[in-house]
Formats: sequence, C-alpha cells, structure tokens
Amino acid sequence: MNLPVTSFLLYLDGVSVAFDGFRAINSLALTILPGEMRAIIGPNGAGKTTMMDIITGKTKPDTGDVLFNGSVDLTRLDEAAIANLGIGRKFQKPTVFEMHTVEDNLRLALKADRRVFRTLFWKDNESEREKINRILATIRLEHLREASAANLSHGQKQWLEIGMLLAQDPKLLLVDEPVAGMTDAETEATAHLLKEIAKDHSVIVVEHDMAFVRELGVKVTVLHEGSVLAEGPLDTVSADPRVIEVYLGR
Amino acid sequence: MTLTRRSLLASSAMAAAAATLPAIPAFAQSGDTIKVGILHSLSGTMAISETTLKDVMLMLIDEQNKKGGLLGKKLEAVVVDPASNWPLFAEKARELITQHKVAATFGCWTSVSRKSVLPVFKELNNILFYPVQYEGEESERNVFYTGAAPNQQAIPAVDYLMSKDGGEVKRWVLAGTDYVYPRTTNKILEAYLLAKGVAKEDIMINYTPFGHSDWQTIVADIKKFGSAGKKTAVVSTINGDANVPFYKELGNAGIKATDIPVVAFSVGEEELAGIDTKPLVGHLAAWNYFQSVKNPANEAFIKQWKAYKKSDKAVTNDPMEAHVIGFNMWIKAVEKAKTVAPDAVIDAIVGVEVPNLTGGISKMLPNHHITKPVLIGEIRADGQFDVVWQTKDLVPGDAWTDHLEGSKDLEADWVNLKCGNYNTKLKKCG
Amino acid sequence: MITQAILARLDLRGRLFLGAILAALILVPVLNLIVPAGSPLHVPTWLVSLLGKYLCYAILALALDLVWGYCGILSLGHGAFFALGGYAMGMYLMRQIGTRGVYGHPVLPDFMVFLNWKELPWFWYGFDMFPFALLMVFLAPGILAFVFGWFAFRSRVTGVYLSIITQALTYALMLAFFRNDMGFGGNNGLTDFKDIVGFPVQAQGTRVALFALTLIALAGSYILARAIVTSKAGKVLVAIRDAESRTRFLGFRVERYKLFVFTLSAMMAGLAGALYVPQVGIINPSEFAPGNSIEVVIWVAVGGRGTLVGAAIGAILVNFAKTTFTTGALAPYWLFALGALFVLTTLYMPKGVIGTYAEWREKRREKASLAAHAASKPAE
Amino acid sequence: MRITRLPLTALRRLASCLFLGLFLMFGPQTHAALAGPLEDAAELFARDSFSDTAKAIELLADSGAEQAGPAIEALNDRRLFVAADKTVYFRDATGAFIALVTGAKLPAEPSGGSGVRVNNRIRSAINTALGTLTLQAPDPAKRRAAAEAVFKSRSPDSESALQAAIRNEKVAAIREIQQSALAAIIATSPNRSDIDRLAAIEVLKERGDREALTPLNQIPDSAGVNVKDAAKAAVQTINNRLATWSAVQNAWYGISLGSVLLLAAIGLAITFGVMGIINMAHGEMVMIGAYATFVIQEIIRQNAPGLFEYSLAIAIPAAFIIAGTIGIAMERLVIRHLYGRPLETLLATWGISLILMQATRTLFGPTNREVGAPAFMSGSFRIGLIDITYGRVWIVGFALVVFFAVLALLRFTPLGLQMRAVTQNRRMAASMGIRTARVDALTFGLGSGIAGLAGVALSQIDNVSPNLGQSYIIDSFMVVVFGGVGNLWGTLVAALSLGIANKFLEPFAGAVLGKIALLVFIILFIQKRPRGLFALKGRAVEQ
Repeated sequence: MNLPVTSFLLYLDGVSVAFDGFRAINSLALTILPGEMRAIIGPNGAGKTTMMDIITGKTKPDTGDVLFNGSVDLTRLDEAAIANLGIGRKFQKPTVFEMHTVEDNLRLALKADRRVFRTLFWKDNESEREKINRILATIRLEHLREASAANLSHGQKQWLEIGMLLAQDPKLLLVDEPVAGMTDAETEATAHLLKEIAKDHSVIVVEHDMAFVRELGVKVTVLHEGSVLAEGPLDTVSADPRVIEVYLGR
Repeated sequence: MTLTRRSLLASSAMAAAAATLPAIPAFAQSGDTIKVGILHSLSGTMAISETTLKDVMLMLIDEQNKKGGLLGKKLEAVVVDPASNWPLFAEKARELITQHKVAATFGCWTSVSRKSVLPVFKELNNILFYPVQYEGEESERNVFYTGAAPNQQAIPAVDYLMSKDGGEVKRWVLAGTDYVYPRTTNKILEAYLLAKGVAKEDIMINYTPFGHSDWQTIVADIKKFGSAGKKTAVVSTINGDANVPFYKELGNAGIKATDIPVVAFSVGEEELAGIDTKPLVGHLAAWNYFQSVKNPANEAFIKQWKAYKKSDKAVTNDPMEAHVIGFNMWIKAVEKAKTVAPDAVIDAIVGVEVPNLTGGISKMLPNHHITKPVLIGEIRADGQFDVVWQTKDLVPGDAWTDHLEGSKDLEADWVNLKCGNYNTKLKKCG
Repeated sequence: MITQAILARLDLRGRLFLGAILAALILVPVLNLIVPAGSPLHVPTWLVSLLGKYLCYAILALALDLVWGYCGILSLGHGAFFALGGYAMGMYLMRQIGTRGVYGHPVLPDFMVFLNWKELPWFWYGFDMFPFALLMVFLAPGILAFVFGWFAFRSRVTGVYLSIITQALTYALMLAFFRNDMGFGGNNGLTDFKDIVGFPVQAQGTRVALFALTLIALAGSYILARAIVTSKAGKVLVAIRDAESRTRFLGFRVERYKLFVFTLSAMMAGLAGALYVPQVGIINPSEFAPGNSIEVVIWVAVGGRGTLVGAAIGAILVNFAKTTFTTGALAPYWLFALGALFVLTTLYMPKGVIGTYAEWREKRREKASLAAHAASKPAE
Repeated sequence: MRITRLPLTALRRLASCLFLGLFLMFGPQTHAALAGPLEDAAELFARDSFSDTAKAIELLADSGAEQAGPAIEALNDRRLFVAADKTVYFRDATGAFIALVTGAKLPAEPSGGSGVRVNNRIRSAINTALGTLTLQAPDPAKRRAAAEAVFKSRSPDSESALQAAIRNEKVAAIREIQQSALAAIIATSPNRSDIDRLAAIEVLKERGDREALTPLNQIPDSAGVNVKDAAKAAVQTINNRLATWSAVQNAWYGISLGSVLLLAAIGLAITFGVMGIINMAHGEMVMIGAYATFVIQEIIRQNAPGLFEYSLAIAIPAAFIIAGTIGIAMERLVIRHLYGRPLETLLATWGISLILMQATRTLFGPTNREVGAPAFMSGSFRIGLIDITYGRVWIVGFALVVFFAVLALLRFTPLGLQMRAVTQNRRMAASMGIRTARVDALTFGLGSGIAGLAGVALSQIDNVSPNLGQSYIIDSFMVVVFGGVGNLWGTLVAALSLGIANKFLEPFAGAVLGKIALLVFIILFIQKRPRGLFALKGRAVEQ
C-alpha cells in the first residue's frame, strides 16, 4: 500500500471534465478532513452532481487527482470498488429497491462480503439482525420493517436511503439534496439525523435549501461553473458579492 | 414440513389435466372415410412454395370424391400447418399418423423437412409422397419420391448446354444456395463435368446464404468468369427467395441469355410470376413438367386448376404435377391392393403406371423413384417456358448417383433386395 | 433433510408445481406403459413425446425467466444456447449411429460422406462418449454465454442494446451453422438418430424415460432457480433489475452477478436443448433463428415474468395452443392468434397468467378483510 | 401414343399436314431443287430444327434481299411463321403479312401458321446476322448495337460488311467499336498473318475492357509465338487495369448496398432512435410499402398503361401514406400504452409484425408479386471499366434524397421542432402547449411512412413477398445501433460503411462469412462504444 500523500480523507485537485466541449468541472480543488461535515451549494449546472459522479467513480475526470484516505487514487477504480472502500452515496431522487422490503434493503446495504458465491450461500445471522434493528431504530422505520419499499412515503424513502448508507458503514457519505420535497418537520428531523451521523462519519451534503444548510451549521463550499467560488461559514459566504452575483444573476 | 393434502390433490389434478388436454382434438374419427394427410407449410418462409401444393391436393381429393371416392369410401383431407418449422414437421407427421390415422401423407418441400419426418414415417410405418426435386442419396421404404432425382434434372440440363443446340458451353459456373441440395447437385455435376473433359479451372463454384439479396458482387464475378474466351453458362441451384433479386440483378447487369445462359433447377412458373421476365428471355430451366407443354391432359389440368383457384392467372408447376402423379399412383395402388394398409400399398405401388401431364406414362420404380421426361425450357417474355429440348424417353430416377465416391456402389430395390442402400461391392444391405 | 431444505425455499405455488411434476412423473409412465391402449385413460406414446417437448420448452423458459424476470437481462438469444446444447447432444447421437448410416461409414456421419469429407473434424472428437457429450451440453452454451457476457456486462451494455446484440449473436450463429463447411450438417442439421446410451431412441420405453428425465430436469432447474432467487444473491439480482447503478454504489459487482446468472441460465437452456433433440429427432440451424428466441420471451411473458412457475406454465400453454391451432381449418390463422397473444399479453396482462391471478387473489383477500373489518364495527 | 420423340409443335404440324392430304414428298433429306437462297431458307425454316433454322438465317443474311432484315427481326420477335402449306411468312411492324420468298404482301394470313421456334443458339445467330445487316443503319443507336453484336459474335462473315461500315462511319465512338470488332475477328479467325494479328491485339488492348479479354483469350493455336506472347501481355495489362478498377467497383457496390441499408434504417432511426420504440414491425412497414407499389402498378397496368413509367413516382406518396397511416394506427392502438416499457414494445410490435405478415399472406397470397421496372431504371452504363446499373443509381439517389428530406424535416419544420422537444423533455413540451400524444403519433407515422418509401425502392431489387420485411429488420437495427441511436448522421455513416465493408469482405470471405464477420464486429464494437459511432455524450445522469 502506498504511503499517505495527504492527511485528508478526500483530496481533489485540478480536476476537470468536459462533455462534448462543455466543461462541467473546471480545475476543481476540494479537501475533506476525516470526521468533517461539509455542505456544498451552488446554482443549477454548477457541477455538484458531476463532482459526486467523479468521486464515486461513475465519471472519469479528464485531468486531476482524486485521492481517498490520503493515497488511494479513485480515478482508477470503478463504482463497486469505491463503494467497498467506504464511500457511500445518496442520490438526489431517493433510490431504494422498491421490490424489496425495508429490511431487505438494509440487509443488502449491510457491510458484508459482496462476492457472488458468498451471497449465494448466505445465511441469516444474529449480528446482522442486530445491526439492522439498530439502524431501523435510528431511521425510525421499525414499524415498517416488512413493508415493501415501494409503499413508503417520499420522506421515508429518503430516510431508508440514509439508513442504507449507515448500514454500509462508510468513511465518507455523499448526500445529494436529502431534504428535497420534505415537509418542514421532516427536514428538521433529517438535519438532526445527519448531524447524528456526522459524529462518526465524514459527510458531504449537497443542498439548495439554505435554511437547512444553516441548520447543519457547517463549513460551506460554493461551486460555480465547475470550480470553487467561495468557501467558509455560511454567513461569510453568503455575504460574498461574487456569490450573490452568481445566485441573483448579473 | 410436508406437502399438504390440498396441494397434493391440486397438483395431481393439474398433471392429469395436462396429460389429457392435448388429446381433445384427437378423437374426431369416423370410420367411413379414408383420411389423407397434407403436410405443407402454410405460414413461415416456405409458405410461398408449399401453399399451392396443399391446394392441389385438396383439388385432387375433391375430384376423386366426385368420381366416387376410393374403395367405396370418401376421401377426407387432413390439413396441418408445420409452419416452416422442421421439428414441427415431425410432430405434425406423428399427429397425422397416430391421431388422425391417415392412410398416406402428401407433403414436405425442403430436404430438411423430409429428413425430419423420415424417422416418424419409418417408426409408425406409414407412407409419404414427396413431390419436389431433391439431391437424391436416399431411398426409404416408406417414402415415394415423385420429384426429380439429380439424374432427372441436373445432368440432362448440362448435357443440353454442351450440345450444339445448347451453345456448346465449355465453362461452368455452379452457383447455389448453401445447403444440401445444391451442395450435392454441384458435387455430382462437378464430377460429371470433369469426367466429360472440362478442365478444373473452367468450373467456378459459388455458394450464398438463404435469402441472399445483394447479388452485385456475384453477378460481376460471373461476368468476369465468362470473359475468358470460352462459352460460359451458369447452373443455378439458387433456392427460393434469393432467385428474384438474382434475376433482377442479372437483367440489370445486361447479362443476356445469348451471352451467359443461366439454367436453373428451382425456378418454375410460380417463381417467375414475381419477376418481370422480359430481360430474362432465353434463360433456362430444367424440369419434368412445364405449364406450356401442349397436351390434352395438361390442358385439362390447367383448366381445372384455374377454375379451382378462381383465377385466370393461376399457374401450374412441376411439383404440382409430381403430386398429381403421386396421388394417382397411390389411388391405383390402393385399388390394386384393395386396402389402404401401408404395407400392402407399399408392395402394390411398385410398377404402377399412370399418365403424367406431358404425354408420357410414369412408372413407380423399385427404388421408390419414378420415371420422368426431362424438359429444358427457355424463359419467355410472358413468364412461361418454351420447351427447347427434351429427352427421348422417360428417365428413371436414380436414388444413388454414380458420380460420387460414397454412393456409386449403392443400389435401392424394395422389391427383390428389400433394401434402400444395398452395397453391390460388399453384397450387403447398409 | 435435503427435502426439508428444499421445501423451506418454496412457497405454496412452488410446492404445487413440484407436486404436479411428481404426479406426472408417476402418472404418465403408468398410464402409458401399464394401462392398456384401449382404455380411455391410456396416454399414447406420441403424447408422451409431445409433452416431453413442451417440458423442454418449459426448462428453456425457466432459464430465460431467471435472467429476464429476476435480473432484467432480456436475452433475445436464448435460443442459441438451447440450440448449442441440442447440437452437443445431436453430435453424440450422430456418433452413436456408427455403421448404421446409409453409407455404412464407421466414423463419418452420412452428410460428411456424401459431401466427400475425408476425416472427422477435430471438434467432433470425443462426442462418441456420452460423459463428454454431456459435459459439452453444459460447456458449449456456458462458455459462449460466459465470453459474451464477460464482454457485454463489463462494458455495461444494458437494456435494449443488450437485447439487440444477443439477437445479433444468435443470428450470426444461425448463418454460421447454415454453412455446410462448418461441419454441422448445414441446413439439414443432424437427424436420423438410432440410439442413446444403448437404448433405441424411438422405443416406447426410451421415450417414457426421456420424458421422465425431462420432468426431473425441470424440477431440478426449478429448485435450483428457486434457491438462487430466494438467496441473498437473488435479492441482489432483483436489486440490479430495479436500480442497477444504485446496486453498484452499494459495492456490488453488478457485472459478476449478471455473468453468473447469465451463464447458469445458458447452461440450463443447453440442458433443455439436449433433452429436446432426442425427443423431436432433429436439430437444425433454424433453432438459432431470432424469431424462436423472441417466442421464448412471449412464453415467459404469458406465464408471468419473475415467477419461475409462470414461465414454465406459459411455455406449456403457448405450445399446446400452437399444436392445437396448426391443425385443420384454423391452420392459416395460427399466426394471427400468436401475434394477438403477443399484443394482448403486453397490453392487458403485463404480469402474465400467474401474476394476474396472484393480483386478483390479493385484491379479493383485501376486499374480504375490509368487509370483515366493516362487519366487526358496530352498526350505526 | 407413348413418348413424344419429336417436338410437339412438329407433331401437330405433321398431323395437320396429313389432314390436308398433302404428301410428304419433300422429305427432310431431299434438298430443295428450287433456285435461290430465299427458297432454300424457307425450306429450312419449315423443318423445325434449330440447326436448320440457324442455316436459314445465314442464307437469309447473305441473300441481300430487302426483306431479309425485317424477316430476321421478325424471327427474333417470333413473328415468323410457317403455314400449313409450308409458306414461310412474317408479320411486319404494321401488322401486314409478308411472304418470305417473294417479299410481297399477302392478302390474308395463311391458314395453320405456327411460329418458328427460337432458342439461345438461334438468338445468337440472329444477333450476328442483324449485326452485319444493320452495320450501316441510319440510326446511330442501331449502328452501335450492330457493331457490338459483331464484336461479340466475331463472325468472319461480317468482315467485309464491317470494313465497309468503318469507311462510312462518321461517329468516332461507333467507329472505335467497329474497329475493335474487326480486330476481334482478325485476332480469332484462322489463317491470318501474324502482323495483322499483332495490330489487332494492339487495338483490343487499347479497348482494354473485360469484353476485350474474350477475343484475346481465343487466339488460334496456328498463330505465331510472338502473337501469343503479345496476346498474353495484353491480357495481363487489361487484367491489371481491371484489378485497380475492381476496388472502385467494390466501393460502388458497397455504396449501393449501403443505400439499401440506409433506406431500410432511416425509418427505424426515427421510431427507435428518436422515440426509443423497438419497432419489430418495422420490416413489415417496408413490406407494406412494396405491396403498395405493387397495387399501384396493377391499377395502372389495368386502367392507364400509359402511366406505367410514372408508376413508381405515384407509388412513392401512396406508400408513404399507407405505411404511415398503419404506423399511426399502431401507435394509437398499442404502442401508446407501452411508453416507458421499451422491452414490452418489442414484444407487442413483434406480435403486430406476425399479424401484418399473415394478413398480407391472406390478402395477396404467399407467392412473390411482380413489380416492374420503368424503362429509365433498367439497363446499365459504364464509367471507366465498371458497369453501373441505372436501377442502383436511382436507389442511391433516392436514399440520399429521403435522408436529407428527413434531416430537413427534423431541423426546419415546426413538426420537427416539436418532435425534438417531446423526445428531449416530454413534460416540459406538454406544459408549453405541445400536444405530445399527437406528436408521438405523427413521429411514429413518419418513421413508418419512411419505411414504406424504402419498400418502394426495395420492390425494384428484392422479392415482393410477405417475408420481405423479415430479411431487413436485423440489418436495420444493426445500422441504427452501430451509428448511434438518435443520430441520423450516424445512421448514414453506419449504413454506408457497413455496405462498403461487406462488399470488400465478400470477394475473399464469401457472402456468408462476410456477413458473420460484420455481425461479430458490431457485437464487439458495441462493447467498446455502447452508444454507437456518434453517440450523444452528455452529463450521464441516470435515474
């Protein structure tokens, strides 16, 4: 194993990617410390989702370094390998396995051997059930354990997905717009949940909802046209004239 | 945990139902008719050729019934559709024999369909009349081959082209679809031509897939091969749908019959009905029957057919004639044997003679092939053929060709030898 | 104990299905061999073979349902695997003919003799031995599926594209097997078989035995498929079907799961083909025709995809209909019926016979429970 | 009576002769003692044997009689008859009956006339004779044809006539053909001096096409060694030239095959590429277009034969409308319910294709139907050393016109704009007031209509049978997938490159292996670039 090059959990530098001449990400630099929670905001098309795609291996950058855990080059790995390294991702639109029960969704996500023949001869066991119970309690879906995921409400699906992330027990969580379409009460609960999670995981949250970002109370990075425009506490950032300009238009 | 009584009961019921369901159509028997099976594809790729054969059989059976039927009973046609699907041919043959109890079956077109049903006819000991020209190399007790064997079509055609009237052809293109009939026919022809002193480099052999539709390259190759200074002809065993684009390309490329004649073994009146034949005038076909043959029996048949099809444009062709001959032979044999029992009919039919539609009398031979005249026709502008040559006598069908290594010692005789593949060298059957 | 383990994996539907197979396994041979021919209960031998053919199709449909119904891979080339298994068996049966061919050649099959082949091509070696042929029944389709799948799944060819290239695969194989120079008998294929492991193929006893073997193979395939889909791996397959990229982000190597199930399914199809050939008596390149593979899809759709039992039932139902419709006056209209079946099933019964029935029962149960609920309330 | 030993017409004539009470005094062996070649020719014609007919033609051609030319032409068209009393006469272009021997008009058609039979050998003899006779015809087209005919026949009998013609010929191009014809005669006929032969070989080498090879390969054995060497060298030169041209030829064949693929695929590029519907009934739309052409031609043949030349032009809109209407009906009745379930549209449309095929079979019968080619589409012309058939040129042109028309329609018309809007963002388009259901139906109708247009073109080169569509469906899908779904230019490039690749593979791999190789190539290519040649890249957001 290579020696750590950096002490950051996630390290992006000079990352660029273009689609048909359109530069979605333009020499982006971003670093996340172990245990840090970071909010990323930015207008539509700023490159937030593409950045997540790059970190999780879905998109390969044209240039630039993406290092995890100080030394692992993420650009050489595919999604499954990256997920197994300990990077979990929650999509913008909640994607859970609708044909499976809530419990099975969590079971699939649970950190375990993911090879074909291991899953083929998998047996139910106590420790797994224990973990699932704990997560169900955290995401408050105990009463829906046997329900099909397709029948959950929007907010419940979001939570289930967060629960699946927890089951994966990742070192780093990428959360894309977790409160889109949620009621105020649900939003508040979600913020609470995320803060809870951030206690022992690094988290990157991409969000539009400023109130929610404020609620999280963490360092904020503003993306614009594929690179970092500003970084700092929300109040500082939102006072930045460049940020205002970007959000309000010229 | 064990099976519950309920589920056991239910599943036995299901199994019993599954076992009896397909039997429902089976019991429509009646003792006062003689059933005749018609096993021709009415859908799928072969429907194009086989549908008319079904119609011809229905017409013949109708006519026989008008004459009073057979052995005092009416004939009843049982039509099945094997849908151009070869395993289905075997299944349908089995159905005809075991469920419908047919006395004889008229059917099949492609060699593979015949090969598929062969074991069934042998196992269940029934009779098949096969009406299409084929590659030979077969003689089975239960099958009667009323189409041409290679010596009744291919070799006379080549002989004609080598004659003065045929243009004294010295160079040969053997073009065919890549399947067993062209392969065998071309093998036989190649051996025959080499024996006749044709040089190896004067023979070009080309195979194309089924339904080949882009003939530009091959037509250009033929043109190229034909420019070597010797009179060149194409012997075409191209099958089915591929012929139309082939002839269209020939016509467009301006290859006239006077330059490079094409003699075909699978192109008859029905195939020509789909092509504008004006550019093709003079190209040839070798058959045992042409609609244009002037003969009272033929004229009556054409008239009857047109009336039956209610269309003045309906054409007749060689396999139809083969069914007419086969059907009449069967009738005669049954009358001779006074029963429709297959064994008796198989014994009775050898030697039976019936008039064919070109003015001769065809005879069933001990090898279960028949005697036929060989006619060479040139395509006319109206889609019919002009007979330009014909054999003096009827040619007996030869099951095993003398021109191939493996089969030259084989002989078929179901009367004396009781064997379809008697080896004259080893003096034993099979 | 094994029975216990198997039963544990089965739901009521599965038990009914296996029960039916067991019943047929006992009933049909008894009704064919012991009950006299005159009796109305007698099952004639032709019917045994016909049922055997349906059952082969049922195994094929089961194989397809495993990849399509559970993993979302719509293979339009499963006929190719079926045909490859069939060819492997056919080659064995050809070698068994020995000197009984029309030319009496001890080694070469008839079609090679009359096309002047001088010696047996290398790929025919070993097929005179049954164990080798049996191995090839699984290996030939398995290896093809593995190689094809390894390329296709790794480069993430999915959905429609995958369907179209599986179709291209079977089409290319069809063209290849039609070629006489390939050494597989060209268009005529392999036919005129004499015996199988020493028993004459046409004998009544052999036919019944083949039928019984097919039943056992169907039961075995079903149990295997059922074991897979109820395992955790089966849940992963369904996850892949419903949200492939999500599954990948969970850390599952989607391509390996797909490759596993695709290869296994191809081998199952190969087994079906191998059982099919001695019962229908011929194998020919038209089995590779793209249309055949599409037809298999419709069997699964009619029965109900993703239900396993449905696939098998669909295959039997549609083929029974085909047998019935292609005889007599209805013959020219068979394609209308088949075509309408395709259209109507996709439009009105997307869940197939089994799925629709299950849905209907579910609804009835819900209604009943609602009614019970209402009744339990005190009247106002 | 048993087997016919004589040709049947002869028998019939024999019978009628007997009926008339004429004795066969002039048996076949007795030569006519009557004077003159015309009388001899007439006697020979009456014998009904191909070799005698051939001799008769020669006599006739050499006779120099005025009626000789028209009579031989009449024979070619089977207008030359032998009456029951053995008078030989023919019907001329005006419909009058003219006696062969006297050249006089007959008052009425003699009784019992039967046509003199013709076969390929006789046709060749006719061509030679007519060629010699018409070498100096006033019509330049006739003179050219005559010179070509003499070139092909290489009959030494034509030599003097040919020399006379060369002296009088004004048109340089025709004179060139005449000279090469003369050279062909000199090179191949016996008893010529080596010097003459060498000069002739030079002329033939100059001509340098495939036809020139035939005489060069036929130098008699009596010729000197240097002559044979010169001929060999000339053959070599010509073969080298032909080899270079064969690449051009393959390219052209490739383009013409490609244009057929293109035509078949454009419609699919719309229904599958733009709308995402896997339309397995696409091939049947092509078939319907072909049958529409057949029906239009039948109607024209029966009601307005004069319009035959325009039948294809009339069929184009008809096929488009018929196939398009059926397409719209399909979309409204079935496909509409299946949006978002692409694999299920595959099944449903496959079912529809079975129904359409069987319906056609029931309606029109299972056999092929004849669709004729108008005059402007038959025949071929020559560029350099390759022959190009007019039919193919028209198809290539038609394919390109259709392609660009579709491109323009998508780009510049409101319908095209709406189509693109609907396919890119259905909900947005709907909220902007576009009637998406209508646009869907029209788009599908357009795709089907274009398939119908392909049917018009394919009716010229392929079977018009219920199975027509089946042979194109897989190829069409390959083209669209290879080119990149949703990209018309990709379809164009894919069709042409697959066509050309096929035609360059075919000469050495054979038609079957070539096709298999291409299929395997496409399968591998899709692995490398799952979205085809010209995939639209984008922010690949799933969900």
